[in-house]
Amino acid sequence: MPQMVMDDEDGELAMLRDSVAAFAENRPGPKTVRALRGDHRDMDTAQWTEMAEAGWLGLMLPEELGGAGLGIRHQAIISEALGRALIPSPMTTASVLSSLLLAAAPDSAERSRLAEGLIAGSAIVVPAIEANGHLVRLNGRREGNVIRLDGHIEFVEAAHSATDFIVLAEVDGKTLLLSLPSDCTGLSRADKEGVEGTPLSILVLEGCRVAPEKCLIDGADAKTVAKAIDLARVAASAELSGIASRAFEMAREYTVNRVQFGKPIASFQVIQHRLVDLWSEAEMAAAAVVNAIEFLEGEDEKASRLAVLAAKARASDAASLIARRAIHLYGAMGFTDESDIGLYLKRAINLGGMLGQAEQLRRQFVIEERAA
Amino acid sequence: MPQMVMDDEDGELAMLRDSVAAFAENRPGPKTVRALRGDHRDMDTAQWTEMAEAGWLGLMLPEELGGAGLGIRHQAIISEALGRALIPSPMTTASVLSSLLLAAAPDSAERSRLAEGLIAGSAIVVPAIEANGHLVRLNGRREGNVIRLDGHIEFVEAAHSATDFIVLAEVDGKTLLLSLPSDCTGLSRADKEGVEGTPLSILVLEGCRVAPEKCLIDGADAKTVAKAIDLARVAASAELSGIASRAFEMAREYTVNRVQFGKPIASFQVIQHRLVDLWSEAEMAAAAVVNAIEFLEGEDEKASRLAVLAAKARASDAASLIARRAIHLYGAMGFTDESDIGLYLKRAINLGGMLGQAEQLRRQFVIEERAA
Amino acid sequence: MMQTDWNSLPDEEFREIFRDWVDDNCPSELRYMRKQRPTYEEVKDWYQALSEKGWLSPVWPVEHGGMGLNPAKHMIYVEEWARLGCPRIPDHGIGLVGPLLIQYGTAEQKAEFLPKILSGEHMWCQGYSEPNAGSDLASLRTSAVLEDGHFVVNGQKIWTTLAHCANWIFVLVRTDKEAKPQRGISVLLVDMSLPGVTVRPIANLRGEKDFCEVFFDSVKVPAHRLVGEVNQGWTLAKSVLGHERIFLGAPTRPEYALGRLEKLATSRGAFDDPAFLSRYAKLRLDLYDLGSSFERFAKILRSGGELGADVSMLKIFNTELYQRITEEMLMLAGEESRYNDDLETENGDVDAMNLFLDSRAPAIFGGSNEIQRNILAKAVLGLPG
Amino acid sequence: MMQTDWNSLPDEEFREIFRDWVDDNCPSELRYMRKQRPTYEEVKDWYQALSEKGWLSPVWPVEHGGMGLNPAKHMIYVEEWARLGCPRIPDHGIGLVGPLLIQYGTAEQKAEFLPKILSGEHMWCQGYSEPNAGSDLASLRTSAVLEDGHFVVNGQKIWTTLAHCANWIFVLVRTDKEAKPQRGISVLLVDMSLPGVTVRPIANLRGEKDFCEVFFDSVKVPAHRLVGEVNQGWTLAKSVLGHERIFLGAPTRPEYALGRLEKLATSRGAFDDPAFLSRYAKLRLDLYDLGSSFERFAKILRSGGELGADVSMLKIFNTELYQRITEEMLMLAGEESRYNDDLETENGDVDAMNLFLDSRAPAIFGGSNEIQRNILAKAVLGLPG
Repeated sequence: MPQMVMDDEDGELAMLRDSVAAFAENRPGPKTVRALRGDHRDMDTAQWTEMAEAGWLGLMLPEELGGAGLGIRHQAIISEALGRALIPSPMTTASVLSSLLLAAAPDSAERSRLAEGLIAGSAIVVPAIEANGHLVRLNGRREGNVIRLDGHIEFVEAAHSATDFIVLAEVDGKTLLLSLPSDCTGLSRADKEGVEGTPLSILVLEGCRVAPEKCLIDGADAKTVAKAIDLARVAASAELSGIASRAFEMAREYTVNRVQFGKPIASFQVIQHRLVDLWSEAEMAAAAVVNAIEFLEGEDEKASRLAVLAAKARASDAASLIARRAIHLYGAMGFTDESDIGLYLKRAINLGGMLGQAEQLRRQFVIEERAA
Repeated sequence: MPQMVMDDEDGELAMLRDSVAAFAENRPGPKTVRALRGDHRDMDTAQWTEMAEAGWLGLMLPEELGGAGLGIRHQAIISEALGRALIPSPMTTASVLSSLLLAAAPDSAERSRLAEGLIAGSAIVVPAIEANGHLVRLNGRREGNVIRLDGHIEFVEAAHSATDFIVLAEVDGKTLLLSLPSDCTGLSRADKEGVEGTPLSILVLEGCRVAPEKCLIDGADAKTVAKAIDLARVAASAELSGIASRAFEMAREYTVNRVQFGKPIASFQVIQHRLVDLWSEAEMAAAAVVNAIEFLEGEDEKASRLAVLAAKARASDAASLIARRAIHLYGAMGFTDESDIGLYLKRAINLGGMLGQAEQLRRQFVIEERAA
Repeated sequence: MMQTDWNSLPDEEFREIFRDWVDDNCPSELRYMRKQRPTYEEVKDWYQALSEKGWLSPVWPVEHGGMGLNPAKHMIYVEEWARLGCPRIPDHGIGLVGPLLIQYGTAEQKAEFLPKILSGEHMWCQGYSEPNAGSDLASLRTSAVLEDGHFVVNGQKIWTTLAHCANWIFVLVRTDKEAKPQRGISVLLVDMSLPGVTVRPIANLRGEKDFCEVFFDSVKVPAHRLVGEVNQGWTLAKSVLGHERIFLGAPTRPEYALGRLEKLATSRGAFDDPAFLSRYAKLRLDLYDLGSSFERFAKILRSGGELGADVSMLKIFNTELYQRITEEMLMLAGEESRYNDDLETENGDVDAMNLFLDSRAPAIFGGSNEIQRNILAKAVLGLPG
Repeated sequence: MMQTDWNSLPDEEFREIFRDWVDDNCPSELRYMRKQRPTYEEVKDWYQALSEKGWLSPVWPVEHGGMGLNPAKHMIYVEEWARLGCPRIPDHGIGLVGPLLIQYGTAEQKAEFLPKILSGEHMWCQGYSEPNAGSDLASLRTSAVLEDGHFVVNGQKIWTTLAHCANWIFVLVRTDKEAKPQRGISVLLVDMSLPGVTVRPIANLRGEKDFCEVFFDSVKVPAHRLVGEVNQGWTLAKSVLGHERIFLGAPTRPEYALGRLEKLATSRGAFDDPAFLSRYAKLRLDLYDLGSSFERFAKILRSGGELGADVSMLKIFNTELYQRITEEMLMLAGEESRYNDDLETENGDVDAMNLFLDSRAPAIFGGSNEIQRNILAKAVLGLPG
């Protein structure tokens, strides 16, 4: 029942929501999650192509790049719906963040190529510019015409499937945003198993050589990149909010149907109050994301920034808390791998840990607010 | 129902407990608290004399000083019982801490005089050596034979009624423990209203001159003083544990008797579980104090120290938490001044704030434990 | 007394007009009062200023002397009031009796009572709770028996806010003992100077006498003081609340308390302690997010919608956050938490203990948070049993 | 096999003897296993070493091949076991079946089964829970009908720990459908190789297959496999737990988890962050104080007393603390919380996610914490209704 409530006069948002729900009906998220995990695959590329066909990829790319030119409001609706349905995909990074980085770049052939591929689903463009809530800049050095890159970046999703990475490099005291082919010589990958059972990679660059036309932004403004990350945070928050809402609903449904001592366990007052608190948390998360969206659509940069930090912190904590409590309410069934609720918890942890953790973001909020 | 459980083969502890209960029957604690508060008095000196007659003052003073020479185990039983009955007195400071400081001092006429008065209740000997969990050393300077003292000490209980203060002073790089007559020239007092409605004072010393025979310890060892404070902390913890236990019982009794929607509110599952948690907290507090007592009776100094910090932290938090929650369970009645439960909360806060606050003591515990 | 169609103004224009006037006219010595519930005598100047301006009653229709604000404008009214630190005025007449009479009163009742509320001549209090009917209003026992054109009232009310400063009380009374518990209740308007009415103030944890017991000993209330139909009082009493339930969730108190916490923390250098910063950040963000959720409901009102039972989530979060903030304040205060007196800082005193004790109340009053959760479980989540 | 009157030794002497032998004989590669419930095959060497020494069964009387330890000595046994990081062995036979048979079994049953538990030939599992009888055992439905000297068993058990590695199961079955729910239950010993017994392992959150479903399809169990009287199974099943309930409250898991948290924190420099230090301190002191409370109950056992229902407070605190510690571990891990893999430190890996997921279980199993609170409310606090 909880979901983001936003004005939707022409019904566009509802349509987007429905389109994800229809998609999910034929491709149940938990089933995909289990399949990926079983095969140690990092993403479902076939589904990614279908998402491209549905028009969900590069939604926020401007029209001149072939995108839909839609805003974070529309993206958030899709992300929320994906979260509810637990459809696994690198949407936040390989669609939202990549799109915003490309949108921020000046016109170039490489940019057009990537944008086109991203929208079509034919290029899987994975940004690898951030870890632990902070930007990661590789060491770059000009060698004649080419740029030599060294360094490593942790926590990269979809690194197996990626066709291109987007990276930041420090070259001669300037920050460059670069496109990096995934088959670049000198680029290697070390995998860890992520909480969802799919790989999370560390990219290791040893003397990668990149042609000058791969440079997307020569002198990237930290603020521009930060803004892109903030919007990606809102997408992640919306997905987390969807997870929170659905996990609450599952807890509600399970406890309403589960009979113990001759009564549904949802009729016990302790369970009822706990459900009320979880519902309230899910509602708070949804409202926090809406708040961030509305500030981002306005003019006040500082207010937007704070609203984003708040939304990501709230949605991360709510999703994880609700899924944890839901597992407990499921009883022994919640502790089985067969039950989907555990998958919701694992995804909540995965998304909660990316682009800055709740506690870190809260402290950041207060520091930035007080710096006024 | 929760209380400290300790071996009591000869029934001594039970007798002490009963004697306090009998005392409380004729002098109900809440009534005394209200009377003191109404008159802005800092203590009930008549009751203090009765406590002396009961043999409770200077209980831990060694027999050669005329004391009972009993240990912290016996003191804790009295303090716990005083806490339960909410009998207000400066027991922790003006009996326990003073006794221990006097016990640590070498033989002297002044020491004997104070010990004798303390035991009889005729001298009210108030230690003013600590604030905010730390020792406070006054500035001392020798002027010929006498010692001149300057400085101030906050949070002094029973400063109106005190006949003598015990203070620490830094004189020529050495720490002295001194006795200070309350009518000393240059000694003044600023009062604040404490949470229980009785005064808490700031002692201000401006050129107080103290005769050399008032020096109780010339070169006081910080460890000796710290040990005295630790024992006082256990007394305070026991009193807090008594408050916690009684506040839990009051919450239990009130909710068992209060009928709403045709049932005692203690029959609602949410209330039941809350009561279980409060009961558990009270039990934990009692066990923590017992643990500290047992370590103090052993040989391991570091283990004792940690156990004391843990006990004070646990008992402070438990008493305050239980009283707060009890007020809520009382409903509107809990928010009235007529109900005694509010008095329990206020005393819990008062004792919880003295000799180091829970959070501070917990951090101290970890720092000292890890320093090993 | 100038009257305007306030609702036709753009929100921001109305906000500016209202704020400017309030800022000019609310006496500075009444701003940011320590007391949550001052008496009429204490805030009389401000009451009268509002009354003269015609701004005392934001929601009453214009024809009755109110501003006739729609919910959106009313929100602005409340927001600016809070932002400027204006004191709460005794508002039972304005907030409860007025709407009750406007909806259910006879023409005579309206003519008699509404002007006297606006003038400050009548101070009202609210006789709902009884000693054995706290959260459970349906079991109330104060009785009214119709005899010779009078209701004879016997019984006792409790937690009657500011009854000792009021001259009129509207009471829920049982007029039919045979009916089911929630039926058989009526609303009476009672002149407190009638023989048989006794008021006993009750001090609260902070030592203030905000609320009272009111005793009725064969008080003879003329029959025309009945509001609406006999035995329909329960429905009446519930219906007057309307959109104002949202204000139980307005983050006013936690906001004020967090400001005080920040002041104290700044003064004590606590922002240099990451442990404090971390706990403060949690509270700050909870307050911030409460604001976002409040805004969600406010938006519904602004767009002309009606609030559902779900709005109660704000009240729960709000009142529990208020408690957590004041608990943190005592923790920050260190040994100063032992003081009743306000704590000194370079920028004025901080009433830590006052707020801590005050924060015990809102989670209890206005329907305890347990009752709120019961209602949400049933009415919003649709849980069984 | 040497036998000694262990109970006559001073506690510390016993402790030393036991610890030294365990330290010498428990294979180092089995210490501090990641797995909470290893199978017999995985810990066979350790099982057999204990068996040969005669130390496999601490509580069984000496005449049955146990050590006959009193509760005080048993506590030492368990403490040292935990301190040395020895793995849990499959212990349903030793901990449950043995005591059951010793108390209620026939001479033949004792002679047949006890030696085979000690030798490791029989691995037992416990058939209590059913899909619709989780916390509510009284509603169990697996039926057993006596026909021609056999009980014919039909039904399903679930959450049967290590059933896929067991060859015998003791099951609660309903032998009288007419009786009140808690009556009419019996205990049967069932050879799992009998036709009609099927086992299906269930993976848990950590991907491990600790527990199983066990299906009974007209399984013919010889009548002499009944333990005790027919229809008295409920009483039997409850009575064997005895003083061992205290071990549900033993702080073993939170202790282990806090050690891991400390290791990770040291490696990440988190102790320099007062915000972490403050949260760590709370957890550390909760663990420390749980130890003090555990000690309180242990003292009762040591002095020959019996434990009351109040000992359940330990189980609640213990299992919730375990969760809080592992939640803090994920917070400390930062973005590394996204890993299933163990986290690397200079002093060995820390299994953060493994512990976090494992900590979900103890609050559910062994009687959920809600059930425990219900029992405490009634049995200890004497609350009404």
